[in-house]
Amino acid sequence: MLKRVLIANRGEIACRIIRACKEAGIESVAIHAANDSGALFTELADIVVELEGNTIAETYLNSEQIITIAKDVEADSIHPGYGFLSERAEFATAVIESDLIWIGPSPQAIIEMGDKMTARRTMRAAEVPVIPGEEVEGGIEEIIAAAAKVGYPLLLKASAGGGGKGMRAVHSPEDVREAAEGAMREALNSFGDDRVYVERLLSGSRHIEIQILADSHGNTIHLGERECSIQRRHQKVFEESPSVALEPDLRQQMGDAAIAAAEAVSFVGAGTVEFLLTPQGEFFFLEMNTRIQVEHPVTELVTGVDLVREQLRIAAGEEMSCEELQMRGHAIEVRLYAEDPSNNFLPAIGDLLTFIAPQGPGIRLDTGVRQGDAVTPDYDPMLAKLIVWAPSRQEALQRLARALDEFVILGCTTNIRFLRELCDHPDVIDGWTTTDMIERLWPDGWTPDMTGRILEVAYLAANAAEASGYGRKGKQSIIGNSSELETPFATLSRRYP
Amino acid sequence: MLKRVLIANRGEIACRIIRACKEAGIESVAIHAANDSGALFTELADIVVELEGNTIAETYLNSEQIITIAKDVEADSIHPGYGFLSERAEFATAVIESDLIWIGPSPQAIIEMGDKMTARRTMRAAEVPVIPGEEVEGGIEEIIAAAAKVGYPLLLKASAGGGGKGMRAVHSPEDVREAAEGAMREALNSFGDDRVYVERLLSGSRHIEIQILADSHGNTIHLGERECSIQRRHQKVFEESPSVALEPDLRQQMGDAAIAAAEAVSFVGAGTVEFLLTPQGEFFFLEMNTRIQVEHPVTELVTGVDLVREQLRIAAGEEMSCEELQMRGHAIEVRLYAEDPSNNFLPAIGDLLTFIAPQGPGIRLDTGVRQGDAVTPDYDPMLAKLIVWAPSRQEALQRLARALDEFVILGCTTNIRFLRELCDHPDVIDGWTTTDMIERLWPDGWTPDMTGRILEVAYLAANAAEASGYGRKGKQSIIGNSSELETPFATLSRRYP
Amino acid sequence: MELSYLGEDLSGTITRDGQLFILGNMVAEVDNTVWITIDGRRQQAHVALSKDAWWVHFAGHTIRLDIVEAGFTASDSGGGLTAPMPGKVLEVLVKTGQNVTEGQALLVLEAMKMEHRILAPKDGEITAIHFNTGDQVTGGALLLDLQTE
Amino acid sequence: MELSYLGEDLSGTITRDGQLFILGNMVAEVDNTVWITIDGRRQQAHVALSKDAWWVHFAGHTIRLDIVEAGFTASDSGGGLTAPMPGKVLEVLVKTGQNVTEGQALLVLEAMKMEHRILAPKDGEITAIHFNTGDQVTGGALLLDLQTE
Repeated sequence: MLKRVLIANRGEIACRIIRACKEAGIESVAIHAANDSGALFTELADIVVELEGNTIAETYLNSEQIITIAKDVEADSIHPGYGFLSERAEFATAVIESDLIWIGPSPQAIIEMGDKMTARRTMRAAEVPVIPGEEVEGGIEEIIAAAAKVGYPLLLKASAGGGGKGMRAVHSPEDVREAAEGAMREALNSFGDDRVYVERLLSGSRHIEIQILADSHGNTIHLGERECSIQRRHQKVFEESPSVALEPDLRQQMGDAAIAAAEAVSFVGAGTVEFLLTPQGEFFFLEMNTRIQVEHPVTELVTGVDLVREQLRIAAGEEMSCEELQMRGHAIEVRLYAEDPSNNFLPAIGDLLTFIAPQGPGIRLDTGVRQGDAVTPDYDPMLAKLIVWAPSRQEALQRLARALDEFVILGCTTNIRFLRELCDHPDVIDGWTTTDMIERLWPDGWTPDMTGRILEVAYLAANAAEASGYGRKGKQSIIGNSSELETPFATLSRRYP
Repeated sequence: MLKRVLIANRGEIACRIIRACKEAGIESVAIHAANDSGALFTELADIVVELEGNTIAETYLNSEQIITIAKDVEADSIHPGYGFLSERAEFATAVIESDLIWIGPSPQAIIEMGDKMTARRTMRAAEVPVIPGEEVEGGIEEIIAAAAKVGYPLLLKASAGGGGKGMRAVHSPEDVREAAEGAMREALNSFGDDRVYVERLLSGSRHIEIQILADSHGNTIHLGERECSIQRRHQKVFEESPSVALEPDLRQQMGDAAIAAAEAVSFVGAGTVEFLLTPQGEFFFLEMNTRIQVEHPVTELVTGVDLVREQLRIAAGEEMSCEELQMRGHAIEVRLYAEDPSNNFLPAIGDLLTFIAPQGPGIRLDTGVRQGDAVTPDYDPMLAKLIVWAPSRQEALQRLARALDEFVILGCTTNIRFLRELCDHPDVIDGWTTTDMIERLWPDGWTPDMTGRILEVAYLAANAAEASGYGRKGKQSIIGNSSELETPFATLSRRYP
Repeated sequence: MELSYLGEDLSGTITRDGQLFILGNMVAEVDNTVWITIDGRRQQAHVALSKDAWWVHFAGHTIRLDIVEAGFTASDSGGGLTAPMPGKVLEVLVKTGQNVTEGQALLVLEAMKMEHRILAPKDGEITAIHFNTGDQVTGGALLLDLQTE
Repeated sequence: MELSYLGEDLSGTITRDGQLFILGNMVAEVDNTVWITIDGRRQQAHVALSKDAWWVHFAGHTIRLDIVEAGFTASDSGGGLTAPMPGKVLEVLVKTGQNVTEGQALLVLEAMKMEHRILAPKDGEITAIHFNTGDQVTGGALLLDLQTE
């Protein structure tokens, strides 16, 4: 069994892993940049070490420093979470060469799947269908040439990419150069690798992914699917299991394809094989994530498997403890972002003056923050994940709506109301969920469905609170004369597409 | 479908029912006594009406006022929760006669099961085994005579009773008179009925109960068992499903007996048939609760059935939506009481200055309170229920321990630490859970397992906080000279058995 | 108190009667929290005060009301384009004196690991640019001036 | 500051070094919360101040430290028996002048719908009874006086 795990991550996933360690009787080590001092994950961990350095490259991406700390505190293993170093084969290699256990698949598997272009080639060899497109070796001109071959609309994707970074949808040839430059620059900034390739944009498709678990005793299983079609900026916001689009037959086929993909790279650990499912019922390999995923709780609630705990077992060389696949009910996860959905999902910052989570049946909250924390522009704006389970999809949507109504976050703009309206949308209720859904439903951008009555209530509440000295130390009033302030906030009604 | 439900209850169960209504698209009406103004359940409800009156009899037990309010606000139904009016047949009758839907079984079923002595007779007729004992018609002398027949140790129980009220364990004849007087007085105060009967005290037994669900279309099913053996003052504190003591065979037998019991009174709705299971494997009918129970979430997590939502369906005349019984994993509920377990579980009061609930996988919190609320002596000291689910019993105990460690309540003494230590106790881990467990493990009372180091930390933390002006408006110091204060708190180390 | 929502001024006459605040047929009370009574139904509102705004949560909606202080005038007809949040200027796409059309990209900002393009809200002329490529900007910083017709 | 835990006085010399408070090999810092460093490991403590006590949560334990104010003396050797919480006196089981033995029930109190028996902490004589059956008592109210040897 593992004894002391260093978590090379932050935020909600660090909390998730620390909790799994606690439950397994394993000590946890949190590392954090100076600007994460006092964050929730540092409160939960058994041992906390501050990283030197200011940038992400100097802290959470600093392999050398992290491994040195792991040795210093006598950790026996490293869990990378998702993002950051989780899919860097060199880091996995360095961890293993430092006599630490790497809680993840082999560096070789990471390399074969981590580079999206290599993965496409490997999958083609394993006869798993891939999206029509072109791998590109070269720069901007080669990309433009490949784009012409693939045809429009198309997607430019960073070969080293993930999480929507370095990705651009292009609808006509005249936009391709600017888009390719932006994608390459973002890819370089995010991954240190500016290679970009081209895929056909399969409109109206669903994003279906299969959870894989494999141990070192030769067992590779799949744990059913997640549908993550609802996305904005190519990042998932709403994830569910099971998918309304999968009958047992298709689930079986896609599960088998996912197992084949994993076995093609001798995969060990928890991973996800992502597919696009077209309206015609064809599915294409998109990529494999060789790590735990943001949306893993959806699978946990439906299958009853504790994926992170299984990762710890598998890394220790034990057999996974899963019994036969038993999917029950329906789970949905929504990602709570500090962002303004009425302003093209522009990230927001602020202080979490109030943070009241919903409670009661069927609710799970995986949060990296709590009341009193500040939301800064230093990291990804995802604050927390709210996951609900209910016996049926309809009841899960109703529960999610109830939970989002209860969720109170004041002091920072979030996408809660946007998510809440999704729950009621006929297309969501009917399961007509596709990757271009948000553009389809709100081609001119989303604005909250708010009656004038609500604004009047807010105006009255704010004035009453102000006049009563609510929320202030001592009673005082700052009521001024009529006129307006030119502040950054006056720009809130502007759009930055 | 129901349109508007009045909830004739308060606290966490009112919150639970309101949430189920919201999810089902039904409006909810909260009623509350003046001293519950602003309570969480009044925040969650769609419509809130304050009850007139000061005592519980004038408010939450005031059938007439409650029905008048229901008609006034045009509710179409009343959900009684547990406790209060939930098992008062006259109330159910009055509700039905006012053309409101009663969310519960028929008044006749309540009468037949609600009076414990009648229930014993009905069960005997239905050939369900009952605990050896004597029904008593008469007063103190008849009780004493019956006690002599039953033999010691024995239990005195209020015939109208429940929740440990009007119950006394008696171990020798010289104590029986004072105990009977106390039981009768408590029964009269709590239920307006001082009839007390006698049962043999079956030491070393387990409390096993079977959840029943029956609709008006003739379907009666059981949803497996809950084991609620760990009790203090005859009130459950730790409830789990499944029970380590039940093999599929015995589960089947007890499930069949429970269905027989329910069908004997033409039961419709959600109910629980309670049994004692002796170390020899015999089981005896204890009582049937004709309402939703405090510990119902344990069954919900293991079976995936939403019991309260099913109650709403059944009351509307629909068929229950449950599929075949599918028990998965293990769930445990602990009841968080405002009480001092190191002082014989004496109820405590105080302000919830800090109330931070645990988060993450497998955690459910059904709370009636939140940070900022005051805990008063007006009502039952149960603050909240923490329920965990995990794939196995061992993992559930580990998860519960983790969650309790995360739970921070400051400003009011609670039993959190007591519950936390239960998770680690070898007898709990081994499943040697019996109704006399707490007396067996801590015959001289429980005291926290706290190192001197923890006290030193607390002393340092308090002094540092004080000197820094933490938690005060403005910085000031109230550090006085050495000496002591005679306050109620100086009595905290005394015991009031 | 003057408040605005997404730049729109809010107003309405609120009267006070002891502990009660009245606006039309709505009544507010404040104790540990704020209670709003509409048509006889009393509901809780969560409120919090940040540096520049009152935040209100009511009936599942979260509303941010910016506090409008005395002595300032809004410049709807043009003026400054401010950074929506702290970040780094990746690219300046226009020059001083350049005429731009509504929707044209003026500047690319990197914040929270994403690129954001600042667009011209109206047709006009760029009269000043306050930052260069690579500069760090704070939230609310004036990036460039746009003179509109 | 003088603090007691379950009636036992706590003490120890705490020194202050800037923002740090030191007790033995433990160091505390206070910002938005309280941080305790022991053997190089920094852990968070949650603290809150109520009217009469500091509450501390640390490593899964909750500790209530009563604030001991100047000018009072504990009366361990006897004195008042106080109501542990507000309630109603159901029954007074002793008379003034009566000798009682340790553990003897003196009075029955009803609070939170349960009966609680107040027992004699030591042998002694009842010198005063301050309430009668049916009286409401507040938490901390002196119920009766017990003179011990």
